[in-house]
Amino acid sequence: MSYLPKPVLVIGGGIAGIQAALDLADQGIQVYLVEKTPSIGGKMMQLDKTFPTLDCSACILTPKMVAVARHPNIKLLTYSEVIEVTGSAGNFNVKILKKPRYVDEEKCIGCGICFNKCPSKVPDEFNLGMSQRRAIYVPFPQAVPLKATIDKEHCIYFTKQRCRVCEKVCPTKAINYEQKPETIELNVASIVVATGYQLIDPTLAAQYGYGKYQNVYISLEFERLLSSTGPTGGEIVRRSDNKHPKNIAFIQCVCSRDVKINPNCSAFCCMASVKHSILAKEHLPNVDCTIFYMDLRAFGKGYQEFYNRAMREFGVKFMRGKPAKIEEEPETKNLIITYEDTFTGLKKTMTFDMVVLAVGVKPIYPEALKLPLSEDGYVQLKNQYLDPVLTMIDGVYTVGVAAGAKDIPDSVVQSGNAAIKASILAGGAQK
Amino acid sequence: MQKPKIALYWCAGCGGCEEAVVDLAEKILDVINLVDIVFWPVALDYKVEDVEKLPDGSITASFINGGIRMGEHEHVVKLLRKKSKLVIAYGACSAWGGVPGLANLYDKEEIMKCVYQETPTVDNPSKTMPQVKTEKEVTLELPNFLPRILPLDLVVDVDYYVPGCPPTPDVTWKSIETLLSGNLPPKGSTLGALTKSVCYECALNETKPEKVLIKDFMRPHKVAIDPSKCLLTQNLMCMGPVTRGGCGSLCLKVAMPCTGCFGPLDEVKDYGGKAASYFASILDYMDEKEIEKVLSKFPDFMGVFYRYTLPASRLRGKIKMKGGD
Amino acid sequence: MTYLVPQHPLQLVELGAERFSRCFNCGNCTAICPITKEKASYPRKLIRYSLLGMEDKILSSTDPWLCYYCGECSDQCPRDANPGSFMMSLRRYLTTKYDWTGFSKLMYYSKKAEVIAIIVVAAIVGSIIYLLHGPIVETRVELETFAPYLTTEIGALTVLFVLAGILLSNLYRMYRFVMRDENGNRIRVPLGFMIRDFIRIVPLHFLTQIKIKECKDRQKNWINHLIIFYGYAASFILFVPLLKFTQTNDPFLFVNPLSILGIFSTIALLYGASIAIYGRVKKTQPMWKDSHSTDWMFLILLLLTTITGILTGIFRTFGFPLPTYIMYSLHLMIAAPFLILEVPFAKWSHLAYRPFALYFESLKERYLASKR
Amino acid sequence: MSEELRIGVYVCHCGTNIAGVVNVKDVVEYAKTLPNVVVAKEYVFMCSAPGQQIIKEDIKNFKLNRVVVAACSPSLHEPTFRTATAEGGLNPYLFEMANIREHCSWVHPDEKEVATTKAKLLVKMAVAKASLLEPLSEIKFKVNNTALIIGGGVSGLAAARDLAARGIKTYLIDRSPTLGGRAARLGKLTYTEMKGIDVFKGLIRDVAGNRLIDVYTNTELVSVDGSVGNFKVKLVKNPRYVDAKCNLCGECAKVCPVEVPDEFEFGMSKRKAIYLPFKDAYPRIYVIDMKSCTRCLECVKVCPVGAINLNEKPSELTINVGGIIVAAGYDPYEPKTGEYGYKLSNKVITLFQLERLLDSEGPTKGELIVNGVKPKNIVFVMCVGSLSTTPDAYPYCSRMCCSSTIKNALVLREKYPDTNIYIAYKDVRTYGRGDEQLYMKAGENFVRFAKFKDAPKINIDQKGNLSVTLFEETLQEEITIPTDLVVLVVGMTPPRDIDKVRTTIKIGCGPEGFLREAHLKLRPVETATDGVYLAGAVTGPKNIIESIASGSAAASRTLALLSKEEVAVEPLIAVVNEDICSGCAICVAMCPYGAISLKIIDKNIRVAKVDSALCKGCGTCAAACPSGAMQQYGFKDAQIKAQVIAAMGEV
Repeated sequence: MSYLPKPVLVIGGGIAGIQAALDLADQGIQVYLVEKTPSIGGKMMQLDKTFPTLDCSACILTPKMVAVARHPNIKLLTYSEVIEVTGSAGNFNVKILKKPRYVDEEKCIGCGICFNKCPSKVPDEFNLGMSQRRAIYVPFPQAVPLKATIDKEHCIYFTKQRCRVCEKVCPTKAINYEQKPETIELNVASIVVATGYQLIDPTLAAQYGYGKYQNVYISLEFERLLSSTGPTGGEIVRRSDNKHPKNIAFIQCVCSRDVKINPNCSAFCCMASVKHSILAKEHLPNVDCTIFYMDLRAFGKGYQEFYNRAMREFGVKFMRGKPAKIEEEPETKNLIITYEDTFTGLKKTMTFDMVVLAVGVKPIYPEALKLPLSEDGYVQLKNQYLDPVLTMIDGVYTVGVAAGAKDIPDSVVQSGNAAIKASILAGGAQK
Repeated sequence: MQKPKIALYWCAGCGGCEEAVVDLAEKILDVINLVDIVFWPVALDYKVEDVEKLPDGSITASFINGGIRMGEHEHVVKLLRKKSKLVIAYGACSAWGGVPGLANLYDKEEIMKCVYQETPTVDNPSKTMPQVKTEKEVTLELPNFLPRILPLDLVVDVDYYVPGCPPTPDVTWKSIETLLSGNLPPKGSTLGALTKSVCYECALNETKPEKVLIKDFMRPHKVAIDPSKCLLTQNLMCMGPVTRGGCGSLCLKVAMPCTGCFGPLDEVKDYGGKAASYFASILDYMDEKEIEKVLSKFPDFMGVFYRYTLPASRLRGKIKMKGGD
Repeated sequence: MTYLVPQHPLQLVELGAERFSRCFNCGNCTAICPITKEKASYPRKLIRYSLLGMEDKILSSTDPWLCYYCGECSDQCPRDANPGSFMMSLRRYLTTKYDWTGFSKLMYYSKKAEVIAIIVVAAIVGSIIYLLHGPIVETRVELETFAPYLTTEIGALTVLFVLAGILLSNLYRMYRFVMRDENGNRIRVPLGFMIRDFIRIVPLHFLTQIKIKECKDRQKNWINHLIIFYGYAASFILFVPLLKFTQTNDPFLFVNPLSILGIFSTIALLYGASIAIYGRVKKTQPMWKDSHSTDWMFLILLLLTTITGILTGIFRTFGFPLPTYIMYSLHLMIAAPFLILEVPFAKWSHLAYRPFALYFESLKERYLASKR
Repeated sequence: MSEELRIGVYVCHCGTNIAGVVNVKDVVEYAKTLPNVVVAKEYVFMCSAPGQQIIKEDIKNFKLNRVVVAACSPSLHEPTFRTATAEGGLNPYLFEMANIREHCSWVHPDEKEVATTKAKLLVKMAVAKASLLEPLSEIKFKVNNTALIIGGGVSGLAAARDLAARGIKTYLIDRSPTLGGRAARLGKLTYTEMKGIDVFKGLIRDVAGNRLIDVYTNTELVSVDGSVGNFKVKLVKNPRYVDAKCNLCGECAKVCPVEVPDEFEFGMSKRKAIYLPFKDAYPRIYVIDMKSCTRCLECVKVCPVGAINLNEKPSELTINVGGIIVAAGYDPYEPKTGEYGYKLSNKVITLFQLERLLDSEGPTKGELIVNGVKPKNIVFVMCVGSLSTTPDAYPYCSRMCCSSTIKNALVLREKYPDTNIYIAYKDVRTYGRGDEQLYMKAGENFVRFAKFKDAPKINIDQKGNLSVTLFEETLQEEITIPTDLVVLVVGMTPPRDIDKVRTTIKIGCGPEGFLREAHLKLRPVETATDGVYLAGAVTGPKNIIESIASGSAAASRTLALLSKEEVAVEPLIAVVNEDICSGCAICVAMCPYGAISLKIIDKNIRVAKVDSALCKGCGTCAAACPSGAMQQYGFKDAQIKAQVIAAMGEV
């Protein structure tokens, strides 16, 4: 074989997509990596540390992100979405909509002058709305590419036809309000879907009062609280009074393992909460952490040991029982949890300063692909055993949480799996 | 043509270095033919005052052996430095402190007490201690005892070193030849020896196995040594690998492990530290307890690793100098 | 050592428990239950006992009788294991276990047996009426002549005492099952306490069923329950012990306070039974979501008894002799199986078991307190 | 050095990570005062594109010949800044990094002044070292684009299949007489109607007869030399005693007088000394187990095609490959005799034995018959050998057992609806896709779960009746379950002889012996040894799907390596000063990578020699070298000493 390989499309710029793209590119395959947000990085970028080694998440991820940007075989298409896919394995015609950033990517140097001057403040998605960004922004400082994007919905120029401050301050004249959406057409051999997940709406588990009680958090919010780049600069403080909590409850299986909301196990929340409790103890040595769980799924390498450490070394309490409800003490905004301690059979209430809900996840799929799904809401697979990443559509592979809730190492392994499958289909030339 | 003038001086040492010069045997006559010895207290009747009278820099080279222990040593070496073009630290004591340097493990008071009171053979019921100045019947002044022993280069600027305890005649001759050749090596060089370690010259080096790892520490007088096999592999703490060669591996030829009298090689700054590091590297245990067990067999850790080099090492010794160190 | 009965949970399925074996033991149900106290660990623990086959643990428990099926647990159960219906089926199961005659078991486990039992009792009553009825006066309503008071009353009271006897013996069996400690050993409480607690607990809870109110949003249910209970009690008193005054040849409607009470009580019964039937059909309340055949039998027989009674009164008042006699015969043929089968063997018995469960629980507490 | 030193110092804010604690301005001002520093600047994210741009421009504008960046850990962004330095036109190894985040701002968040002082010191040290840096160039090697896969289980097969599909010549070796590993022995799988053997057949379809895949069974690893891109591997092929002429007639096995327990059936049935490992074994050739063979020659006499040769000898072969995948699998935990009653009663079996019993091709043709009767009550005891349930048990979770147990329970309930099944568990960890539903289905099918904390006791009475006693944690009560069969759900352990393979290839392992990945999260199929990859359960417990996925992932990484013309290695390796080296050989034993050997330079004069392809730059040899002849590029004694002096002053 000595013909040139065809390109491969990777959809989703989270860790799974990044790894798949890097593997493919290293194999000499041309890769298009499409990401719908302005930067690659995905959910992993929002994490503070990763279990069970407590590696700083951004620190291990950013070199990979930089490698993507640098790799000569990877064409990065951020702020873009796949809108149409036709054709079949080996020969997919893909239409990609490149949304306008209203900033010329060639000219923007990511200096940040524009977002310091922009007058329009918007809740920051990266910090789950716990802080503010401007209408022209970079999602986070290590963004790849480090190019500003104008959020049209909140930009004063686009809503009220005045302002244009960013245009005035930009040192490289990169602002271009006239930018139009662009459609890119590609012909690719195969497609790797690494579109990841979204958290299930925590208000579906109404008994826990998320959104109603200020000091009830979801785990990703807590992750941002822990992070030194988060809205509080790494301080764990309560929404209600900006004070350090003295005790924190972590509730497992919120919106997962619940047949009425989402019957699937979300696989990583147990360990994430164990990690959170350890990190909380590191941040606030006197804080009491209690994890409410049913089965503590410490199944991966080093996970059980991590769990044991949390128990023995950090004194995290593990309470087996699914809390029935949370009520708020109106004056203190403390939270009263009612639960049964299933080891003693006693029904109890306990008061906490802060509650963190380990919310379940559901996959996101590109609509353009019309992937057949199976009963559990995840993509249906053609032959789970012999080809664990192949969807019902030949030439389309899924990886990461989009292919079933999983943790980072399993996602990375799957990415490698999909990469070689896509690579085979692309018929990469051998030297 | 006037012959070059040389001086020889003996500081704190055993006298072996002086012997070593004499050990040149008939070659010493060649030396005398080539140079004028202007100062050599052990052999010639020149006094310090004679040296003082010489013009500065008029001595071509001063060979100084022994470490600097007494105020007198300090005074004379400074004088020789002033009068000499080159100052050569001759022998291990002068270069790094030598065996007497191990006294630096104790402070001045401890040494004095030990020597004048505690040693079993001492009879000193009035517990008299030596004084720098005594004014009883006559006024007597003795050189003061420095807080610790110093290698020569910590007292005066040293141009060259001649290693050995004592330097072998071969080494001494080679260094004299080098000096007389007029083709002087860079300052700070070691004369007469090799840039490689003892192993290089050692006939037993070839008997080493592919991987040198040891399991135990043995003392030479307690084992039957196989003279045809690398001593290290017989669990004897041979300092050969860490010691400068040039001695002709004399000890090893008679199946005694190298004790390190030729001191460190050019790239090594702290002989004992390097020796300990090398020993730790080849000690073939992972278990801490096993390692402890081997280490407990060392009768005198400092004596093994820092036998000749303690005063010149990073450790220096026990005594604190004024102004910190 | 606990002896395990692996078949046990399957019996509960037959008794109407749905999906409870899905339970993954999270304790959400216990925690959400509005009437559980700190130490009362149900439904979770009972489900565990049941699934593992620890039958004696269930037999010695009074907890099933404390549940009024508000459905909170079933609503929030993450596995949708329906603990409420499980508790309901446990009550049925316990009813069959308390009953020593085997009738209860027969009816609860077999719809066929249930229907046959009704038909048999109705037929016996029918044949007795056919054989023993008085002269049939066709010109005017002569109910007293058709069904002589003494015969009817003797029959009714005989049945009443037999049934009461059986029910009491079942209650005694319940006492024997329940009064055991954790290791299954019998426990006894001094007689003085037994009497004092009986007076304190049983009449109050029997007459007011006040515990229902502890359940969530159960005000309406409690009232409906009371309507049925008092309508039933009044009708029962009026038409059994006071039959002498109520079974007359005179027009019944609005003639005396008794008749007014009778009318109100039957209307109350009609209302209560209809609400309950409607509720069960439409499944408006959690407790009505899964109805067992015996629940239907209870309600249908109650409704039919009430309707036939009312119709008898109406026919008598309007002076239709034959319809009155026929309707009255029908009324007796329905009322008899209703009483005979329901009071000691089926759903009706819960009226007795519930207050007694509280009573026994209190005795147990006393015992445990004295041990401490 | 003749050239005048011109150093540029760049201090990173890292958002607020550094600037929140360290007074960056002060540090910059201080840096300007250091010797040879011609420019010092600060920036919010030095690693970002604009940050790097500053460096590149300054190299040109200020004619810099050394670059120092004070930022985060070098493990993170050293490559980033090296590249930037190179793009600015300097040798990338003239760059030095000071870690003022992990080593400073993060550890002194509450002591701002102290942190600032420390940051200055760290910068001073970096500048001191930078002055002594020397230009280095990357070491490059040509890549041999063939691969070796060790282990013919599903992960190895998947890796071979995928590599061959991309045209890579692959050697697949297995020390047993057949491919298939452990998965081939499993019965019905969790999510499909397929069986373990079907997965094996599915994979072998692509492997058997593939001209790019050379399969060597009965073959073991002898030695591995060389390094990434160019390994020289010695193998020994043990004799099979039967050659490819074998037509599977089976006459030999009929006449063979020796019967031994069949390991494929976990000893639950017997095989002969000459045997076919299993029906669909690959290669499908009989094999003689010489350990039990009596050399009676009956088989030789009866073989119609003369395929048997009892005098076959082991043969050695050497292959050259560019990458190695270790897919050595796992061993099931083997309970000690008496542990949970194991081997005390034949009614106590392991989960793997149950899988065989339920397989229609197993020893009982798929009927669950123990002691001649069908058990009615069955108890599964989970976490045997895992989660520290017993003193001998491992601390880790074996991951696949929960759903495997539940699957088997469901298979049993479906096949024998009147059996009562109890699962004694510690934690139900059905984490995988569809597993939670499986768990619920088990509940629906009245599989009963009892939670224990301490290991259940298996009681065997005089009549041989079994019961399981455990303390049910959620009921706080001891229960005893009378049973006819106890299934011990054993965990996965590292393969017994893995240490031999591990030390031959020189890769690390964890405390329990599973091989260690280069990075647990982001490099799960790579090892610290370049060019060596890991697949399947050899890194830790995995189910079949995960094993196959990791096999493919390892193939993907291997392919990424083998697609390259040449590999470049960082030049931060050891170097020998031959003028000093006396050939004392101390370093040779120290090198964990076997990179050092002695070379003869003149008659009997020897000096150490570093194989730059093998050297990982760990520095062990430099520390051990007694004479200071061994130094490490980038970390020479002089450079480190300069840093120490900068920090502590001259001693």
